[in-house]
Amino acid sequence: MSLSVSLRHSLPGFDLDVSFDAPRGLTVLFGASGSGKTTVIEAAAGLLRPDAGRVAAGDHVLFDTDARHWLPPHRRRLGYIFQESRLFPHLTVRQNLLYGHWFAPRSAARGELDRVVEMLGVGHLLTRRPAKLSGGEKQRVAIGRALLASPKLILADEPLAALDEARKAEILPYFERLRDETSVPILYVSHSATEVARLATTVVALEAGKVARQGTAAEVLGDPAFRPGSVRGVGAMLEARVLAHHDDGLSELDAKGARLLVPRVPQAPGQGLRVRIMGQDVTIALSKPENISALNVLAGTVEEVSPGSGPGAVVALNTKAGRVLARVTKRSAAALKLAPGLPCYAIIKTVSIAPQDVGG
Amino acid sequence: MSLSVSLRHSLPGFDLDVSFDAPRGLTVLFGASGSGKTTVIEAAAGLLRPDAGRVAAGDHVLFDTDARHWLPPHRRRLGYIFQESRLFPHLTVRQNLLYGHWFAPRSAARGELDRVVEMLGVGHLLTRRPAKLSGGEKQRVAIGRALLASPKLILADEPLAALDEARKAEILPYFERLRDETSVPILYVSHSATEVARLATTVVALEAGKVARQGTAAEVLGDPAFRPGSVRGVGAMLEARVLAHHDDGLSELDAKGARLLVPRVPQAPGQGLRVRIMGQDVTIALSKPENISALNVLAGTVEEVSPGSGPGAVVALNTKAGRVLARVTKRSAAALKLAPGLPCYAIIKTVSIAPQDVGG
Amino acid sequence: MTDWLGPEEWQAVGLSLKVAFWATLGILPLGIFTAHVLARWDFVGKQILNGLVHLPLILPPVVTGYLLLMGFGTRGPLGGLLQEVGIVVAFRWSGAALAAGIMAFPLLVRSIRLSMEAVDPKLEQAAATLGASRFWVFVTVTLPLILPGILAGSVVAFAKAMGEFGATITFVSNIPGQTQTLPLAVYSFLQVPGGEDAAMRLVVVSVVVAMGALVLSEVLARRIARRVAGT
Amino acid sequence: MTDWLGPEEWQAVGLSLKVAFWATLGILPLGIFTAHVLARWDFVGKQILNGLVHLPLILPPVVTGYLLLMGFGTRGPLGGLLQEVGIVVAFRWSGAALAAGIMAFPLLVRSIRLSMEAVDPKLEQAAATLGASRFWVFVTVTLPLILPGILAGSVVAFAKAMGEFGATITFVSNIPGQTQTLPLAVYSFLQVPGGEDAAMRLVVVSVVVAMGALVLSEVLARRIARRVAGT
Amino acid sequence: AALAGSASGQELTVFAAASLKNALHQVAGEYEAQTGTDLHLSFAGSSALARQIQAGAPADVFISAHPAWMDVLAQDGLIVADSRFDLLGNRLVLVAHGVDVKPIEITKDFDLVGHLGDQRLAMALAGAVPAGIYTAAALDWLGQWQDLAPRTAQVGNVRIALALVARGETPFGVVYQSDALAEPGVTAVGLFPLDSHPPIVYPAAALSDDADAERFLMFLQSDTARAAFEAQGFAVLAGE
Ligand SMILES: Nc1ncnc2c1ncn2[C@@H]1O[C@H](COP(=O)(O)OP(=O)(O)OP(=O)(O)O)[C@@H](O)[C@H]1O
Ligand SMILES: Nc1ncnc2c1ncn2[C@@H]1O[C@H](COP(=O)(O)OP(=O)(O)OP(=O)(O)O)[C@@H](O)[C@H]1O
Ligand SMILES: [Mg+2]
Ligand SMILES: [Mg+2]
Repeated sequence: MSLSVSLRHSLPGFDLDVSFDAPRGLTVLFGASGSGKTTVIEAAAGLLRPDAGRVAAGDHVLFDTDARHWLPPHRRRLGYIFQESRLFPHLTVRQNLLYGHWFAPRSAARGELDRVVEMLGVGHLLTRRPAKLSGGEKQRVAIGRALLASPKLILADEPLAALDEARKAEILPYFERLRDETSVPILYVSHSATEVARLATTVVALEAGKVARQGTAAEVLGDPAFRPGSVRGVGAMLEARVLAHHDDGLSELDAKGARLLVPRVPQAPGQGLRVRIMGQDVTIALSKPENISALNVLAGTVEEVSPGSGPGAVVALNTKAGRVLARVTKRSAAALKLAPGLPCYAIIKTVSIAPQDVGG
Repeated sequence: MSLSVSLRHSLPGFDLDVSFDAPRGLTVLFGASGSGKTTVIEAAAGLLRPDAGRVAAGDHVLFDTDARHWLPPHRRRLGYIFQESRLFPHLTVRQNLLYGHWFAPRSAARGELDRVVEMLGVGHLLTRRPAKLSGGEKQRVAIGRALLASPKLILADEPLAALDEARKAEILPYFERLRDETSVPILYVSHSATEVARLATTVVALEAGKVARQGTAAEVLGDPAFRPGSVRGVGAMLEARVLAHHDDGLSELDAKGARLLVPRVPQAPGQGLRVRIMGQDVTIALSKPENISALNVLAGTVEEVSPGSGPGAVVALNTKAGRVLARVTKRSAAALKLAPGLPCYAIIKTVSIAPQDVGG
Repeated sequence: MTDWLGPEEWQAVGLSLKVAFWATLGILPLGIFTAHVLARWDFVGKQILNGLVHLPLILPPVVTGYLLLMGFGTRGPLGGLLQEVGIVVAFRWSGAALAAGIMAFPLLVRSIRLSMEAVDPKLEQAAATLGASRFWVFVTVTLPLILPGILAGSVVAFAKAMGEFGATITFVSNIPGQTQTLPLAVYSFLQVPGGEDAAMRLVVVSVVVAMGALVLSEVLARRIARRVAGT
Repeated sequence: MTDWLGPEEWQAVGLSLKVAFWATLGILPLGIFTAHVLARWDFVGKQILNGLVHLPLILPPVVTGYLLLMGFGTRGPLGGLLQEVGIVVAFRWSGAALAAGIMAFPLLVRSIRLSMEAVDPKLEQAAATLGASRFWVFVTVTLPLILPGILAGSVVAFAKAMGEFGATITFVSNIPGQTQTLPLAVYSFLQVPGGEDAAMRLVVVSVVVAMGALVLSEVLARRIARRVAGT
Repeated sequence: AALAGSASGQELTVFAAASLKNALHQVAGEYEAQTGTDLHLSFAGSSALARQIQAGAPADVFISAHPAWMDVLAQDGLIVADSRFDLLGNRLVLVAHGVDVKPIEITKDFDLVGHLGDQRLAMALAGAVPAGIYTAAALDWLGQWQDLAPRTAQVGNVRIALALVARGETPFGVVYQSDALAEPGVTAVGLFPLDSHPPIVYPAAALSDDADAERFLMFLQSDTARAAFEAQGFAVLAGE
């Protein structure tokens, strides 16, 4: 189900004017601190009544000020993960988790609770009250509570910020499954380029209350001008298909005919997936390198060289597998005489393709 | 001033038993969600009275249960950045920032406020109350409030978690300066390997309430067995000195005789600094590569190959510049016949050395 | 120790407990509702409602009793209405409970309202996003969080109801076994020379009873608070 | 309109205001302190203190007045002590203020205590880590955060003080210009034939005054709350 | 002793039973006009006033609604013994709801219980306030106190008892004659015989050897005062 958001709201000293349509899937709201992400989410949740606007998830219109339509929050069927957990202090973790369940018309199966508890690693905390949880534990329970409400729209405000890498790696696939296996639209605030790359169907970048950029994850991430957070986040996305899983823990992918080796992926052979290749992980060579530890070497031609304001430049390469972005120094670009049309090789280390960069 | 921590405390279902000594500088507490980081910090702050233990910053003994010594929190001269901001709702941002100032015996200069406000980018918020701030804005004010209290010990519990990359990049150098230019010990909780690498003098890794590993940042990060958060965090640290700044935005460093090119660093020529080389950014080649965009190629010999549980292996290389860790696939290690003693080249892209990996 | 008090006095003790108990219980639902209205709603005339609630505190009790008599007496408009549904309050213990309840009402409402205003609306919002309607938010979030305030308010109300004198004697007079509560008995004793001892014995009984309720409520409140605070 | 009430009645109005004002102001510091002790300290005998505070609520007002008379009368032990430092409360307006203050005390303490218990101790901890001693934490964090509760408690106390009758008439008698507050004047009128009209006029005056205080406090409380909530 | 600030004897404080308010106000006005003395009148229940006098109240004159409290003060030596006299008398009347009620002659044969039916009799607190004490005695004299006691509605004072009858909450009530006169909604249907209860007297006494107090007590027995008291329905005993 698609998500359609259009909002105007004035706060003293801050004006929000945001409008975007996103297809089925997960929409990441991206932007600096104070750019208005939470304000958008709160309006979608009905906790803030914007001056004007309309928010709809498919044909489920949450509100429309023109049509004088306003669903109260409890009729919006939401799963809202707040920026600051907001657990109910008088309820145990289990009761917190099941709170939305009480009000859901069709109840999620019992197995659902167990699965979510398992994924979040909060099984040993079920009888505790929130005051006795650590910061990350609270946040995990808050995630579970929202997911278990059988929502028709998931609103996630930096759900993973308080978690360590290992824990994030366990929870990210769950959001992927939600995105792909259900039709529930997800509006997801994140500062992390990794999460954007891995999860986003659509990226909406906010700047001071306005939409600065919007597009599919591939478009936005493939754009050399897009700097999610910092220049380090530049990276293109390739569509691929699993060919085989090898015994040494590597998976072989086919990206439009090009072969890629990546650390074992969960998808079965034949299944499609997408792989993000970070610009900084791509080395450009003019001759095919030999005796090198990097396993992936893609032949291609230079399409575009975009010098940045600093010492670097982003080079777009046209390879068989698709567009690949490489970040190199201006010095190297000059030394190698990189220019549109020049044939070259993109060297990509297998290990630099992190699990979180590979997603369904 | 050194920091000495020794704590025993039992909570229902959780036992903390932590003891470490850290030299002058910044000590990072590292560990999964629920491993006891906040508990350690709270004990140091005096908000939790541990069953037994002692915490001292230099000769400023905060408490010592054996000696029946207990300084109440307000006499500990702390700058505590809480995991959940805890701003005073009835005070404006300015009043929040200056709160500790009222009680500090020697007052920080007025200029200090302006500098911190500038660094945190909260100048336009000074007359607002916390309820009107965004999540990241709150966290920034909380950081400022702690720093402006002229503390003798800074306790920072994931201070940057809620912030975007750009904002983090602005605040990190401030912590570096605090670490290097003042003698105030800093105890800093972080989940981010980047922050560890950039800031830590000492790293203390916690696991389920126990110290799992402890050492200088170089030791811990140079240890192939250390996996901060995920295997992606593996990376060694090199000590270097600035040789020159070039016009194309690069800085030339001297690492024990080896030349390194990195994106422009703030240090003046002649000054020392440290550079973190992430394992996944190092490619190993048997012959010296030509016509390649990577600017740094260090000659060395293989010292150790540690296969991981997955498809990868961490290879420790002995180079002129010091120990470098490379992450390669087991397949490549086999193909290149990597074994201790083998001469090889470490290829390191300049751009992959991020500003946050270079620190004073 | 039973002859420490005469049978009539023991009756007064029992009656006082009954009256105070039912007065408190009776005003509780309306008190919670009123507190909710005052804390969370916004409407014209809110100040008037607020004033009405506080009236029994401001008026001399005799006046309150007198007004009750006008309203709820057998010939009073409300009394007539009640009588038609079979409830007689005039000269009955139920009338004493009514008087005590009305006198205690402002204290109950204030306590509950204060607690309610301290509940973080963000939690109520969170509940709403999870599908709870206004009513269910109230029942599952607000109500449990204000339990300490309800308890505190109830105990104050109970104590006030145990001590209420002026409105009660005016409204339902002093009928042993029906409306002669402890304070009325104490008053009677104090009116005649030499009655101080008997009065003080009764005072001791009311103090003991009310203290019991007080301590009980403190223990309960502490338990609730500890649960929520997690310490 | 000045002849709507006679000079003696106007005197009662003025006196009531004076008595209620000073009663409220006088118990405020002790009330805040007591609430703090009850909310945040832990010690043996806390329940006893708590009980003592509630005593005036439980006791029939006549008894409270009687005990005050015994203690603070010119011949009472405390009265004698006060007299030595030059303070006479017996049969003076200051005595009426004392009685009203004591009767209002439990209401004040309860309000403040409830607010205080709602203050997040985490904020107080944060203040402590920033160098604020217990005293300063209280002054700079707790106190501003409980202002609404203090206000609410003060208004209830003021209303109660305006309406106090039983303890006052028993303790300091009913002397026009000295101790005859509004409720006492109302009482006097109601004791004799034909006094009802005058009594009702006085009742109207007390209601108007108390409502004024009430509305004022609501407006103030709302302003404070809005500031803090940031809405 | 007078109130603080009055060293000159120009002020006089009188503690009087609350039911005397109207009459004494009138008398006081006259007295102040004649002598220039500033009179402070404090009206409350006799028990409260007596206790206050015991506790050192700055009163110069006490007028009680019942001899018992005056006796207590006398025992304590708090009154000037030879200044005491019975100032006023009163009668108990049976009042009925409504204006057009047949008078009843109250004799020992009068069946009040029967008249009440299943309703109550309004009266002041038996055994506590003076009117209640007298009423209980009178009903005892009728031989019906045992039966009537559970059927009474006893209130704090006579005025409220009267109000109960006036509003029809009870069909009958027993009140002072002085109160019954002024109430429009009730009819005084019968006067209790004088011997049905101890004499209702309001004793007065000076509390100090003060010439002003003496003078005021004298004034209370003057014709001016008598007229005022009688206008309120009291019988003036003094001077007869
Ligand atoms: N009051 C308590 N009673 C029982 N267990 C507690 C209590 N407070 C914390 N814990 C437990 O102690 C452990 C350590 O908590 P702590 O807050 O120190 O974790 P942390 O390392 O800071 O985690 P995070 O990164 O999630 O903030 C957790 O497992 C938590 O559940
Ligand atoms: N009640 C308010 N009054 C005035 N300004 C407000 C109010 N609430 C929020 N703001 C401002 O609106 C802007 C957007 O806030 P919002 O919470 O949406 O930011 P955000 O993008 O979620 O930031 P963060 O990443 O820091 O959470 C901020 O600049 C904030 O200061
Ligand atoms: Mg936000
Ligand atoms: Mg923590």
